[in-house]
Amino acid sequence: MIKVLFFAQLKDVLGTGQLEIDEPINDVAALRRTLQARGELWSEYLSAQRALVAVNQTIAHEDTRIGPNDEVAFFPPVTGG
Amino acid sequence: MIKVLFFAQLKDVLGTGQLEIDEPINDVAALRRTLQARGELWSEYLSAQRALVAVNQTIAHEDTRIGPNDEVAFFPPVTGG
Amino acid sequence: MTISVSVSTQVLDIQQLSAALQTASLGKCGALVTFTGLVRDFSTLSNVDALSLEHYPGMTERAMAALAEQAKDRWAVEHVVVCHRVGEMQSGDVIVFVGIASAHRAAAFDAAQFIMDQLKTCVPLWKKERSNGQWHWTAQKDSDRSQAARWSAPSGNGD
Amino acid sequence: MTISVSVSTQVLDIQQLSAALQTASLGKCGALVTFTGLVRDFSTLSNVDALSLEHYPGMTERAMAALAEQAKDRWAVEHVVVCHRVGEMQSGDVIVFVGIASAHRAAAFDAAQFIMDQLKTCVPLWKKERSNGQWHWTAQKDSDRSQAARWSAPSGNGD
Repeated sequence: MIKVLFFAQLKDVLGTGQLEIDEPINDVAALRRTLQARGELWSEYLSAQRALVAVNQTIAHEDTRIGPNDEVAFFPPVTGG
Repeated sequence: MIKVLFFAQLKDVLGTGQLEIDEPINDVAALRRTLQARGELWSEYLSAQRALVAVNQTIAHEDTRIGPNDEVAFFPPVTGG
Repeated sequence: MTISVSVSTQVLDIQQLSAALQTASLGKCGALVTFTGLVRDFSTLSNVDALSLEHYPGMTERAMAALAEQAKDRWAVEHVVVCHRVGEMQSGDVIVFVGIASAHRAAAFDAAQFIMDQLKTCVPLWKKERSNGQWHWTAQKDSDRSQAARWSAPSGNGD
Repeated sequence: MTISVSVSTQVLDIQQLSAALQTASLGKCGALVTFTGLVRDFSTLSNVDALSLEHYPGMTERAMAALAEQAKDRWAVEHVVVCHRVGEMQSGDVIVFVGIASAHRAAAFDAAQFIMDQLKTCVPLWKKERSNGQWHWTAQKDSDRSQAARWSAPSGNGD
């Protein structure tokens, strides 16, 4: 089971801040495709151009491996400071 | 009458922090020569290589004009901060 | 050598933060550099009447600590403090405080600028503003991206 | 827009100085940068047991004010504070404080570095250290001359 988190605009647009994925997923690219298949907003807002991704609280890339019990977060470009 | 000030190492070496010059002096270069004529230490420590000069509390150069009642200061490179 | 990072929903007191840095530095460090980011007056922006910051609890602290570690690897700095405010804020409130203590000033200035520039592109914090009763997420600025990018140049210093 | 410069024989309280800067900045300024120079522990130097700073009363303040004015002409800064300690000092004492408030952080960082770099070569202050009962005047460092010189390059910024 992979824990998936959404922050900021993504959370607002997708209407959820957290969900769980039970399917076997190998890497960030596969998780992104699985989530984008959920609908038009998901497809648009979770594109690699718009959504950054972190695996276990570290910035990740499309080929970063994902295993069971990992925490994966999607979020827009950051605007702190 | 020109008021001449010495600071830091110059004051220690020359043994005075202030003196007055009554002779007519036109510029920094002339004042420097007049003071350097006072002796070996004066000649050495007031050379243009070793002593900076300020006229009326603003950094000056060899050709800066000096008039009566001006305040001229000689001092080593600064080391504050 | 110490690193201190924190995220707070409470008002940040920069006098207290800088006093702690000064106390930690006594004797060893000749230079303290601090950066404080403040909420500007909303009235200068069109209709904005509130500001709020969301963050990713856990990752925010990890990302700030990673930047502090990078700064310590890159420059000869002794103490690094990074505090970020989250939640709703008022005009004049401190958003972020970065404090660096080092033997010499160039390292402290470079490290403080590096951390601020990187924080703007690498730490999971998101700003939103309310105007006319609606919250709007702030977009990342091009200038923030370019200021962060300059640190990846090979020479790496701020000169 | 304000400029405040001072020379003091008394202990400088950087919490009070930075609080005043923060209060002056409220609303208009998004960025505060401070630099504090501290006396390092004498025991790390060979036999040094006292430090003292001589200055040129009047010209010191004028020269610091001139640097603050140059910084305000060169960068978009709102408030500039420069305070320098003179006389005999203890380990841990503040020698110099520079505080800058501005709308954006790059201007505040550049102005603070500019003022410190120039202060080291343009403001009439002289440091001496006592070891084995003898006072020795400190020599100006080559690194201070080169750091000051970088600001006269045509581009003029610190990047």
